[in-house]
Amino acid sequence: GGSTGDTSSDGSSAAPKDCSSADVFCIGLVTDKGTIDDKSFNQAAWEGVKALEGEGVQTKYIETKDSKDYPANIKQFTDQKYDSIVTVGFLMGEATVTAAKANPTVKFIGVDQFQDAAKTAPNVTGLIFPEANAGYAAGYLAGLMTKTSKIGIVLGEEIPPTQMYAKGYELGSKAANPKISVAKVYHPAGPNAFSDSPWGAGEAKKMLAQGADIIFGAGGGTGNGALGEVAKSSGAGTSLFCIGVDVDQWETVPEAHPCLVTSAEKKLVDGTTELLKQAKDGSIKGGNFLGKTGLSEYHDFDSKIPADVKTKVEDVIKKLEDGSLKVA
Amino acid sequence: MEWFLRNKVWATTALLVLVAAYAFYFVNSNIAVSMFSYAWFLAVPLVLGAMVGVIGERSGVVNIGIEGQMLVGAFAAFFAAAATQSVIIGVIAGALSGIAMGAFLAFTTVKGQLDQIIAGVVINIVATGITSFYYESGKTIPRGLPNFDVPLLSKIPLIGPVFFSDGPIALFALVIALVLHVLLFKTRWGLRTRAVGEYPSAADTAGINVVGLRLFNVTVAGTLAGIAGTYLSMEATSTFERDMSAGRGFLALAILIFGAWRPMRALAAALFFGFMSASASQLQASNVVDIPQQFINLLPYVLTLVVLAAAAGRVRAPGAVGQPFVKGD
Amino acid sequence: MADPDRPPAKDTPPDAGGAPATAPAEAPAVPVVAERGAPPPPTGLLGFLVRHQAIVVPILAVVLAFAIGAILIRAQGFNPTYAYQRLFQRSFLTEGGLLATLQKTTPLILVGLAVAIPLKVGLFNIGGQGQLMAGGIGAAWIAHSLRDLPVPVLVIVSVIAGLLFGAMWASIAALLKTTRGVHEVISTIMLNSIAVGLIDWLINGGPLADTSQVFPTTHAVREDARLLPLGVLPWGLPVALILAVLVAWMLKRTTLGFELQTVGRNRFAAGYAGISTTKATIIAMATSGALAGLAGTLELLQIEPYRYQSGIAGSLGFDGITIALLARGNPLGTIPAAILVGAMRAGAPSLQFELGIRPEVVDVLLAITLLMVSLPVIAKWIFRRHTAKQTQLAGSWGA
Amino acid sequence: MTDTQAEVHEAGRSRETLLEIEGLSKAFGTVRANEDISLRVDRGEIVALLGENGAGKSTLVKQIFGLMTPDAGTITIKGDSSRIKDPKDAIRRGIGMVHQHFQLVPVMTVAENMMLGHESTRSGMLDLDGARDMVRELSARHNLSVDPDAEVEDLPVGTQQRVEILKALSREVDLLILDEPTAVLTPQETDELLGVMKDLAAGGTSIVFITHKLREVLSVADRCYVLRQGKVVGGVDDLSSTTTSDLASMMVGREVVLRVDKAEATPGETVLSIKDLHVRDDRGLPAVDGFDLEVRAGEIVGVAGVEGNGQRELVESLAGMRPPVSGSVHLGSGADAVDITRSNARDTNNAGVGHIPEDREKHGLVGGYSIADNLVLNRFDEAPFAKGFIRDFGAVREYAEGLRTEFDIRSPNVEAPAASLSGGNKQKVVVAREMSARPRLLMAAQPTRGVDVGSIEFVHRRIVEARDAGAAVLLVSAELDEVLSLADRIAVIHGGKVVAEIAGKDADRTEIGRLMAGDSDSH
Ligand SMILES: Nc1ncnc2c1ncn2[C@@H]1O[C@H](COP(=O)(O)OP(=O)(O)OP(=O)(O)O)[C@@H](O)[C@H]1O
Ligand SMILES: Nc1ncnc2c1ncn2[C@@H]1O[C@H](COP(=O)(O)OP(=O)(O)OP(=O)(O)O)[C@@H](O)[C@H]1O
Ligand SMILES: [Mg+2]
Ligand SMILES: [Mg+2]
Repeated sequence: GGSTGDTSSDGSSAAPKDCSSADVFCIGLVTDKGTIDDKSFNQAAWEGVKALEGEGVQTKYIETKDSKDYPANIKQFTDQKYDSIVTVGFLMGEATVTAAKANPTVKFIGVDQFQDAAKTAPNVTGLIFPEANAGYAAGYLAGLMTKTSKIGIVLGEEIPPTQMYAKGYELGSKAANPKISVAKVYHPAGPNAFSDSPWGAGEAKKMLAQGADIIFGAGGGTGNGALGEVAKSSGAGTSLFCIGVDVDQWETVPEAHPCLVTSAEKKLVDGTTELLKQAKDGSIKGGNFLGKTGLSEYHDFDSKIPADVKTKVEDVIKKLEDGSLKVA
Repeated sequence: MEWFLRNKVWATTALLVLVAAYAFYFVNSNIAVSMFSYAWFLAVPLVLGAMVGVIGERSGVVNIGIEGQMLVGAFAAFFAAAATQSVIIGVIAGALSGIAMGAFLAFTTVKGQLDQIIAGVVINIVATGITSFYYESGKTIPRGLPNFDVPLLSKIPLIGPVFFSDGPIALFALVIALVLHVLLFKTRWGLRTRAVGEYPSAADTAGINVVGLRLFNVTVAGTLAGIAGTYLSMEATSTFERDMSAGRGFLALAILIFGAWRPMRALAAALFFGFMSASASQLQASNVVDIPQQFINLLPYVLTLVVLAAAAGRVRAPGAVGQPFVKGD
Repeated sequence: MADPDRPPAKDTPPDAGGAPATAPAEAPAVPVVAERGAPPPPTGLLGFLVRHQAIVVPILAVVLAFAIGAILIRAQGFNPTYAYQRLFQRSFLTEGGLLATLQKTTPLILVGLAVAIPLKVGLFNIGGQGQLMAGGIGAAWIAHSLRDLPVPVLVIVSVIAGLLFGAMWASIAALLKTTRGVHEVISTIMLNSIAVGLIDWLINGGPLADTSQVFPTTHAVREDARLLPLGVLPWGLPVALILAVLVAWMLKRTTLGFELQTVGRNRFAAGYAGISTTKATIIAMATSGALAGLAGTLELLQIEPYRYQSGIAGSLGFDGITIALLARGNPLGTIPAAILVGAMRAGAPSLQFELGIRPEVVDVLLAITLLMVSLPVIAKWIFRRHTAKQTQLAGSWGA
Repeated sequence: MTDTQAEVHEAGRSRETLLEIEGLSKAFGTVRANEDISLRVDRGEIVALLGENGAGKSTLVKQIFGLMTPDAGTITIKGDSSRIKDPKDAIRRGIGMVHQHFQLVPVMTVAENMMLGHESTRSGMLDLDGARDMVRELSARHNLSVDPDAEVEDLPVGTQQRVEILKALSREVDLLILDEPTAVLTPQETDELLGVMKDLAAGGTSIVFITHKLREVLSVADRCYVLRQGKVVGGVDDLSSTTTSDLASMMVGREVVLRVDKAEATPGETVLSIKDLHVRDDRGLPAVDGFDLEVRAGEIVGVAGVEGNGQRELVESLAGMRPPVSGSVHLGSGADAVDITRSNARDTNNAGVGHIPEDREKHGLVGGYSIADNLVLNRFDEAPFAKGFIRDFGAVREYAEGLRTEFDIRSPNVEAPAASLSGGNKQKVVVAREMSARPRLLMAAQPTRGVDVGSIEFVHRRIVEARDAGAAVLLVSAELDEVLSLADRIAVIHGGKVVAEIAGKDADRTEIGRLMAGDSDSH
């Protein structure tokens, strides 16, 4: 809790340094309505920031409690002459561009913020991910692995990233197994759509009972609930599997280990770090930066997944990356 | 028979529902069982929450802090279990935190005569605050509470797999609703509790310790809220998320009123709500109808209002709810 | 209000309890009712404090709450003095902070009123959230679809739309109550969820969505129709202040206010006096809905990004309950309550920025404040027998 | 016949002392509700406590029952003078009490109420059958019939009072305290109760009896104490040679005219005509069932009947608070007649109907409002009390001050909350409001229930004055004496309809009593 904030804000340097000085590169991060330890994109972006910590770098974050505070929270950093500011989540897109226009020397990195050339500012770089590709790869894997030809996906609120994951997942699974049926549920909209793990668990339970054997949990805490439920069921890891989302959830959701074959990952940490490095050495460009997506490691399941499945999936991922396979 | 005549409407409805459920079961047992299980899975915390409300309000104390009590229960259970790696200690911690929250409500309102709604709001704010403040990510518990089959009962078609093959807290919720019904309407404690909540001065003049009984009831009811929270973090899932109670405490309040302040009816109301959610989920997942998921997801809320409006007739809250009892003075 | 249908409880003895010793005929009209139960009011400083205890007690309570908060902050290893200093310096002494404080104060006053008014009629409105959302979406719809109107007209019709949508949403609960007897606590809880779902559909690819955006949102209010702050003063603040005063005046001085309060205090006597409970219920709820709807409208018109998107309501609906309770149901009390909460919320991010304290600490502080302000023992402890009686808010539950 | 306290104490020393109170004082803030009270009750004795509203009678007995703790003084019961901690303690020591305000849980059955606090159980479960048997047995023993399975809120008040009495008797009692038990009883029920009291006393139970009805005191009490402003100001130890007016003047401290002085009525044109009225009660059952009656200007028509025969529904329906099922109600006669059958309360009031409601706490007053606001409760939005929709507090206060003086409402100012008034003064507020509008028709339902003799005298005088000023008055009262002394014409109601109409001067108490009981063949 408080200690997280404590160590992070004073993390690299005991006394705050003067960010206007050229010797110090200051990086600020504003979270989406969510917390820095959300086991998902806020946390991953922050890890991406921390990767730069070292001599001459100062990092700090602010957690947003009310989405109407975005401009004010960004302003905290610009007032202190931070050199680069990472804003997380598409909801902050407009606030980021507005702030960028007011502070043309500050490099802004907008995670999950698609930059429209007509509206954006030159000092904003949108770090965006083709979630549909990640979903497709996950779906493809699921389609190959399912024994029942029934799989499920448990989502948070219906927003663009979840929609893209779902779409990719459905298409990917169909590509691997045309007979497959995919059960898909979105959480009812509302402030708890991404933290309602019991709901996610209930949905997973119902899907399993109706014959699904692979469940993709794609919606923050809500999706994690689904992963946990599969992990608890008898047959987890032998006949029932689950797939995580956004980051390698093997690291963040240990209770899912019994079933977690992989995660449909947006390489958030890498993407953030990469862009920040560019910002630091001045090579960063405005516009959109397409981050990498893919499947994370299989961890304990590495040995349990048939080799031919692995190669087919790798093949698909490669095609998705080089653009020869497009998720319609 | 006599009982049936006195409870015609309810008994008939219950019978019809049962018949319909089994008809559904014989048409497609797999879907039926999974939907009813889902309904019960979602209903468990609502039932426990509603029981917290039943005990409190029947004794004359409004509890709008159920949401916060649940959240703290979930938090305490999970982190105690994570710290000690013992599920048992987790459950105990969840229940104890519930007692603490119950005692807070009891002592501030019954002894300190704090406005009951304010006390509830304070609980809710503090709960979100501290569970978020002291939350630590990356903790795990060895495993959640396991499901088990109750001998014989779990063999009953439909009812068995739905109600008697779950975890201990789900079973507890079922039992507590029945037991509380009996306690409230058939025992000395129940008679006194109802008297204290309806017309405390009558209870007082009959030699009943109004303040003591209220303190006891509200404190003990807190345990149930703590257990409801434990269910969320240790039985339904094996994790704690910030705000994971997700409005269930407020829904439980609605269920309590829907259930006319009676345990069995609240159980029925929670099951109704759960089943509507199951229907919404089923419609969404199976993709049979092509309407936006938002509309499907509104089903439980809209139908609850429709049912309440159709079943007109005011149900009355316990008479003294919300009012502090000041002895003689 | 206590349900007057039930026989009087002993704590409010009807005949015996309140009655002063009736004087014998030889000495007519002697015993002074005001004396009953209270010794003669003290003079001097204590007298001043006693007479103004409605103000003194909350101030002392806030001080006490902050003292307790200081212990908690210290326990976290931070310097409480510095923390408070940063918090309030930010929210009152910096331009951006003050603007944020006032921007947050505006809707808080309105949603506070939306809870306070029904309390007077014996209704508990948990539906501020849904009503605010309904108002906000209504305004967003009108502001976009009539965007070719002249700007002042556009702003006015958008505001009216917000008021009407909020009022309409609240009236559903009122009508369910008056015609079908559905308890307002259930209906407003359900209506909150229904509003969330319906609006999500509207803005998430539905008819009101701005499809040029990748995320669910309505179209932005056209630029010249946005209510940009005048320096640090958001447009809505004077409106909210005037409304708080108007509501207080309405309740105290108008015949309508008398009707509403009569229903709240004794609906049987209201029926006897020919005052309609139905009318009072509908008016109170509709007014509340309109105020909450206005809050939603102002969040749309005066706050970046001038769009209706999912975070717009935040937790304002529930904050309204906190504000109304902090204000002890008094409409004018919502003003200081909203300023306090607004300032704490506006200053919270800088606590994290400067000290690294998690923003939730502000919520805990708020809860302690509410507790301290409301605990009768505090007033009793200071004023002993001179303590003024507090009205019980929770009584509205049973009706 | 007014003895000093000491003399009262001297009397009847032959018997064992059951209750002895010495120097008892109790204050609420500056109000000295009881001041240095000493009294004694012997075994098997019925002692009456008399006093005006607010004299401190209830406060005194509440201390005996452990509901309040005395500030000073001792209460000795059967020689034990240790503090009575709470009602439980009092019950344990053999005290039973029937409270001034019902202490029954309305939503529970009679049997449940009876067992509350001393429930017997069988293997952990409430023994409801046992409780039912106990109720039946008790009600047979004391000849007070009640249905053990009826829910209390469905019972007429008289029956509820029976339940209260049986509840007090359901435990072994040596001392029975009855705080105004007859206020809500009909004459028959009162006689029934007085009979029970005599039997109990004969069996050795002592009774403390509080009432405002002096006739009852003379008929059952052995001795009496009179309280005024918290002090015992006297007592009578031989009630056989005392008259009601002696007692009344002792209580009030001046002469009280108990008989209503009124001239012969001179009825004018018809003001109210009710034809074939049918009204349902709260449960939807027919309560008023074909009621016909005419009331003319300048006469008082009394409706006499056993409570629960449709009187309440009749009055509520006439007042516009309960829409009738069928029938008609007209105000005025001939061409000017206004149909008020379905007018709401406000329109009815505006048409010239004043209504003193049966339950002043519930319908007549808003306790938290000032006396002034209560005095304009149904006229707050009319000139001069409001200009447009803005209330004019000055005009309200001025008007209220006028009524306060005119109607002798005992309060220093009109800003005091109505809840702070004594029962009698509350009733004066209602009477003042309704009469000051000079209604053409005044309906008074149980206008003196629970009110002390001084205030009764006042209210009665006002009603007669209204009649003499030309108003038509409809008096509904369960108090047969009240009807007999006030009414110019008496309509006996039974089963929701008029079973007989009798001229006031021809009325005979027993005859009317028979008619009220539904025995209509008797004439
Ligand atoms: N499964 C149920 N669903 C809904 N309501 C129920 C259910 N079971 C009982 N109830 C309601 O709860 C109330 C009390 O039920 P219970 O079974 O205790 O009957 P009872 O009236 O107390 O019986 P008795 O007094 O004969 O012992 C009844 O109003 C009944 O309608
Ligand atoms: N709980 C209380 N708090 C404050 N004052 C009280 C309380 N109870 C009684 N009093 C006051 O004490 C005085 C005596 O009241 P009490 O009820 O004993 O009168 P009473 O003789 O029983 O009158 P009545 O004939 O109307 O029943 C009154 O002035 C009353 O207002
Ligand atoms: Mg029953
Ligand atoms: Mg009394």
